[in-house]
Amino acid sequence: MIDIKISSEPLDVSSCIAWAMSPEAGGIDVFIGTVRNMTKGKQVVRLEFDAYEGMALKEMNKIAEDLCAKWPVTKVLIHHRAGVLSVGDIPVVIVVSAAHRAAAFDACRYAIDTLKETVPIWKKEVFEDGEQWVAAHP
Amino acid sequence: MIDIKISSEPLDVSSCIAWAMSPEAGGIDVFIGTVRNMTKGKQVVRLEFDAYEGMALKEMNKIAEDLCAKWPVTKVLIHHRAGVLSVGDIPVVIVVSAAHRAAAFDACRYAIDTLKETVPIWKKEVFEDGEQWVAAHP
Amino acid sequence: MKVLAFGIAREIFGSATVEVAAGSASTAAELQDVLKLQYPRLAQLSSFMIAVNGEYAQPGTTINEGDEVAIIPPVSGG
Amino acid sequence: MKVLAFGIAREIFGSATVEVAAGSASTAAELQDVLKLQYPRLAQLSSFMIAVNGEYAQPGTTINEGDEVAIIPPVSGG
Repeated sequence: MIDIKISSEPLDVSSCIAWAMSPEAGGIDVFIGTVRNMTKGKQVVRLEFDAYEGMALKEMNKIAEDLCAKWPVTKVLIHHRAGVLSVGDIPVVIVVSAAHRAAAFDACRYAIDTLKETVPIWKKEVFEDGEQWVAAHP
Repeated sequence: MIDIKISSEPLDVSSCIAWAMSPEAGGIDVFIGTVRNMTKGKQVVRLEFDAYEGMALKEMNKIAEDLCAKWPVTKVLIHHRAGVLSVGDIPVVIVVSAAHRAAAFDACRYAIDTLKETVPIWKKEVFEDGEQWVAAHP
Repeated sequence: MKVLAFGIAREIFGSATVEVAAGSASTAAELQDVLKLQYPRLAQLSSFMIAVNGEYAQPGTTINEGDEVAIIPPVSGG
Repeated sequence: MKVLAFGIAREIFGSATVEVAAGSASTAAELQDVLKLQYPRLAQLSSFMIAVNGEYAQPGTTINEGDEVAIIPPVSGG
């Protein structure tokens, strides 16, 4: 089972985990991204996320399906925020449950690594004295 | 920062995660063990956990300290249940926050792998028609 | 042809969409070239991709009338 | 000497502690041998360790009066 979402509301980690619990699962791995206060020594004021929502949902779904083909997992959830986030807020939650923990760990890590490479979502870091779109320039 | 606990009460995943959140952390990896309904094709009625509590806490603390020496992590939490658990209950929660996700994933996985090898806690699986201490016999 | 823009591309265009003359680009690679000529700041990006109907395009992917076309600067979600 | 027992060892002993004659075992390895003689079912386990004062003992670890001694069957937490 797969649950994919892009949300302009705060992500609720507890309900994400509750969704992924299952009597067939022996282990759940959860990755929670959080907004850090510093980037390369500069204080972060806020992050702004832009998403090409239709395509991003498709790509997130591809990740979940690929992962179900690669590992014996029970449930996969990938939720991502859009909009403006502050330090400590949660841009992304990934939850993978599986009968055995190795699959849950491997699949969860694959999901966040691939999401950062393929899903059309963009993050602008806003500092006291400027801003930048992450990864835009060499 | 390290938080280690053996509890006879249900583990509260949300408060475990809340404790590990930090403005310096960019990623949190959470491992949640859950009681599966089946072991080798047999229906599980319940699990009973026995712990050598003083030594188990020492060993859990060693894991957390080793992990802080090996990886640049921000906070580490390892909570384990004692007592009788039913299908779907949570025997163990491990939470690791770190500036970068690779450290959080590696350290969290190290923690559960090592816990299963070294921490003096024992699990008896109770079935409809019998019971066994896991791993006791070859 | 209307091209959707996100992230830094939207700032470079100054708009969420940009109009490219119909017939000036029939493949993704041609569209990249046309856009780089019109908006030299795009050439300074680490890279950028074209998506057609919500899928990453190959350089030779053809663009047909009515396709949803978007410019995808380096992604940075998560 | 009083030896604490957990998990399957407690079931084998039928009790949470077992008494071993003082002086019959001065190292962890000797204690393992004495226990295996007294309780043959211990020899059927995958393995078992001795802990002294809450730390895993090496075979040559000496056991002194007043030490907290425990038998550790194969662990299965998590």
